[in-house]
Amino acid sequence: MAVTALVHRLAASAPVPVFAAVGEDGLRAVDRLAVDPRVDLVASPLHAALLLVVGTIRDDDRPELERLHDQLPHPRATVSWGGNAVFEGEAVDGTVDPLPLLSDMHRALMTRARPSEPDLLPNAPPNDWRGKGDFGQGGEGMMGGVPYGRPMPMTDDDMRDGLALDAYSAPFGPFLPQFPAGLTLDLTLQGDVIQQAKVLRPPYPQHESGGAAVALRHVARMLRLLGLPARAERVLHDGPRERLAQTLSRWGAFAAIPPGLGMIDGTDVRGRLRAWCAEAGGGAGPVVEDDGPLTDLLPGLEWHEAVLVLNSLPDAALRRLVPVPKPDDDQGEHKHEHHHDHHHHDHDHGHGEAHG
Amino acid sequence: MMAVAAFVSLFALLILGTALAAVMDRAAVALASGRPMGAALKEPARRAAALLLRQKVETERPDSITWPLAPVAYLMLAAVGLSVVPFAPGVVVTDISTGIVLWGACEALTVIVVFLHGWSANAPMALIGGYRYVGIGLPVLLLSMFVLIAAALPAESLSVVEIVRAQEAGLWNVVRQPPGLALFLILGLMLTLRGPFDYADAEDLAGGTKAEASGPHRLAWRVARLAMLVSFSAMAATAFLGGYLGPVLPGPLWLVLKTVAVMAAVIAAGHMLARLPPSRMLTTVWVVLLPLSFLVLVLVGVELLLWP
Amino acid sequence: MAVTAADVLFWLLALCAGVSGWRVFATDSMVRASFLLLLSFLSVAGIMLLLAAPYIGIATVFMMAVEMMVMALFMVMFMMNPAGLNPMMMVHQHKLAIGAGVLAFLGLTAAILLTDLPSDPVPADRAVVHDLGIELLGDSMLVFETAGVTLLATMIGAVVLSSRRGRYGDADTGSRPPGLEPGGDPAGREPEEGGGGHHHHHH
Amino acid sequence: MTDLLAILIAALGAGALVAPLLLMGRSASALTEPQKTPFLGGSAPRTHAWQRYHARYYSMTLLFIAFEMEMMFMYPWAVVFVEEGMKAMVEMGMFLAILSIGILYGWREGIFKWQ
Repeated sequence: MAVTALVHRLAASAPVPVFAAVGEDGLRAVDRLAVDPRVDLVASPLHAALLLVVGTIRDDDRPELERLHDQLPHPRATVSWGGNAVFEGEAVDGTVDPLPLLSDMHRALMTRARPSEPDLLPNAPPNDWRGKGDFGQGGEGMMGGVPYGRPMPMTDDDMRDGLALDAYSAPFGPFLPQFPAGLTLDLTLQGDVIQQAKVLRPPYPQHESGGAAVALRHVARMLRLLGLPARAERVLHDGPRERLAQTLSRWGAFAAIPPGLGMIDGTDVRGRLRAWCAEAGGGAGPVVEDDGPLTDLLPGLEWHEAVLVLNSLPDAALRRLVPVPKPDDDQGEHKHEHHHDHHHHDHDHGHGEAHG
Repeated sequence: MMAVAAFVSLFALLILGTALAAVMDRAAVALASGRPMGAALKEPARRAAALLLRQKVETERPDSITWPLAPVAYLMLAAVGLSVVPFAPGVVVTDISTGIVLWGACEALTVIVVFLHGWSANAPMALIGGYRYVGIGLPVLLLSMFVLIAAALPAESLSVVEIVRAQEAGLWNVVRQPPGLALFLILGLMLTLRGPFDYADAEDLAGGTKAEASGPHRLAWRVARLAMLVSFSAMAATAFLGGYLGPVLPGPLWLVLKTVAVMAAVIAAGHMLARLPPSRMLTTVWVVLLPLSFLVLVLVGVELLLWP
Repeated sequence: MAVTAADVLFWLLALCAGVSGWRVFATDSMVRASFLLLLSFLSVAGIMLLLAAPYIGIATVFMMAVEMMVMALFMVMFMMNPAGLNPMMMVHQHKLAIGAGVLAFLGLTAAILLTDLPSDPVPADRAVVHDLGIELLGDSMLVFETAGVTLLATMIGAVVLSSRRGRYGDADTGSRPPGLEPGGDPAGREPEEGGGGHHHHHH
Repeated sequence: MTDLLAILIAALGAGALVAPLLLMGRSASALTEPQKTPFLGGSAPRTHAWQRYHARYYSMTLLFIAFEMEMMFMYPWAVVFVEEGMKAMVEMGMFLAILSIGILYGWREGIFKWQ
């Protein structure tokens, strides 16, 4: 049909929606890709057609990468760019521009010339629930069991207003685009306020020496999080320059950040953004000497504030502030979640025992 | 006859306006970011086609009624909001005597629709987005009530048709109460989830309420957001810029031109200012913006007493 | 007697109001329950429009929209299992409830059928909002002012009761749940269980 | 009645425009369990996201409701403002005073912050 053909042709020429999973030394490449109009770097895998794996991925993160892959809607494909984690799809060397390949693959997917990649994980619910419980939905009583495959969040105390409501506890990362690449945090939230934070995996080292270009990319990332993605692109486009801070104040970037937020060493997020701006103009960047753990900084912050704090820190300082977790750390920590005190391993799907 | 003309105008403005809004949106991104402008014209259609061809994924246990309903209801509210706007003298879908109250009701229902879109996915990012949108959206509703009441004062009526008529007899409201229009634009940002008031679909939540929406569902949500922009702009053009009033050109054309101007202003405003963390914004709305809207009302009141 | 379009609309809206009102008590999700109730109110608002009461009708939509939104927030906050993932019964004491329901229905029906309701059709184009405004600034001024002050008292009362931070420190300082028996242990969750969240250790 | 009909037609017409989109996107392949996992940056959630959500602005919503009710009186007032002149102006002062006291008190108690 003519209409179908037209839709396929239009779709094939659309900007390529890419979700980037950033590994070691991958950030610079992704930031460069973000300003290319032929690519649409999306925030959620559900908005993407291509999964781009940039840089080296830790073995620990493979299950997460596989889950990410499966979250992409069909038709989908994977491209590995200068990394190790090729489970499927195509691979290009880190020195090569991946854009022609991305465009070709997207075109092929949209015209159905290339088959969509199948799931990597087994097609099984996180816990077996079908046909269990009184109503066949896997639940027991009011709050118990695993209705539709997962338990419900349980009541916990709140650190801010003492209203004990349900706490949502989950691992966030390692490929959450608004977190530093690779950082995996075990967060307990009440509403959108962080109650507890624990580092499961540190961020990937990016081995960047600093300098104006790196600082500029930091400024751009902060601007994106402050709701100014187009301005962020403009800043990158125009390149390093002086008096960047004045421009940012005109956009209200400093006024938007609460004073005193994420205070380390007498400098808050605002101060660090100002220092990034100075560095982009040839001055000195933010200095973060303190080595107190990052996890003490996050509790009590609202989500948006927490994300700003995380992205205001230089790569090296961030890695210093993140205590390296001991291997058996995962096991003993979730005692308070008495309803599912076994640890969810990423591989073993379908075991539904041990639920109260 | 007039009724048919009104319905045709409504759907024509809604459909064509949405298409234009999509193009303007891309053009604004290009302009603000320094990308080449050339692609802006075709890109919306291409992006839409690409979304149409992708699969619609659902989460493990969503609310499967309210989730797909949210984008549909959003678009319906845009149409109902537009139904009180007169396209020319006598050409209006409904000249209800409480037009601005109906518009306010559409705003309130929009907050609910966005909340439902975030709630229904049963996913953490979407949930946070939906909830914090409600926190900001509700007080912004009060702002719009005040500025619309101020716009209705000279007309001695809550009917939108009467508000236009009063502007024909006297001054356009933008001259009488310029801060009112500025405050009303804030409502536009809130209703269409844009820039500094985009608490629902923000970047820091990986797309917020739309984080779990894929394929055609995401397209429907995008279309509804743009349609709401058209509806809001037509309302702002009518309440503050005289609607279909204007010399030489025919009335409906004036309305379209003014609507496009307001659309451009809202889109530009979305790229203008940084977004505050929700807690800070909540205080700003109640302590700064709301008292400002009081002032607008007092200003218009005093003005009407002195120069009736 | 011919069936008019208004009759058809009335019955459709009445049906929608009734059915969505019933579904409020038949759904497991607090959010769905809140917004089904809203749907019921929207239908009633439609009927008010049919009755040439545009202000009350649209104001009902407006008010109920924001109120049901806030109600949904609080329902989700304070009800266990707010999304109804495990099915539950929203009604209790069935026999009593059915009896009371039937009785109320019969009583109201009787009242409607037996009352000699006055018939005073209002022309659809009557300026009701204007009349209401004159009334509020005229004879009913005192009622209206009293309502204003009452609402101010409501605002302050709501803030006093719900806000934790205040001028004189936290509202819940030293508070503990009342005992099940006089002088007994606090009711509700056991302290050990509630404090379990603090067992985390820093590294 | 014409008002109601017109509103309903506008709403249903607009709904019909976008509703077909929601029937699309199913054909390609069936949904699988890993696809349905909510997005957390690759990690799997432990529990459902639906919870007794701690909306941090709950005190504000209570003030908001009372505020909103007060404002419903303002619509009829706006219609007769010009006609009643000074009397309505004084009335407005009363309105705004009540609302301002509400805001000031709420501000002092810190309800416009995330609790």
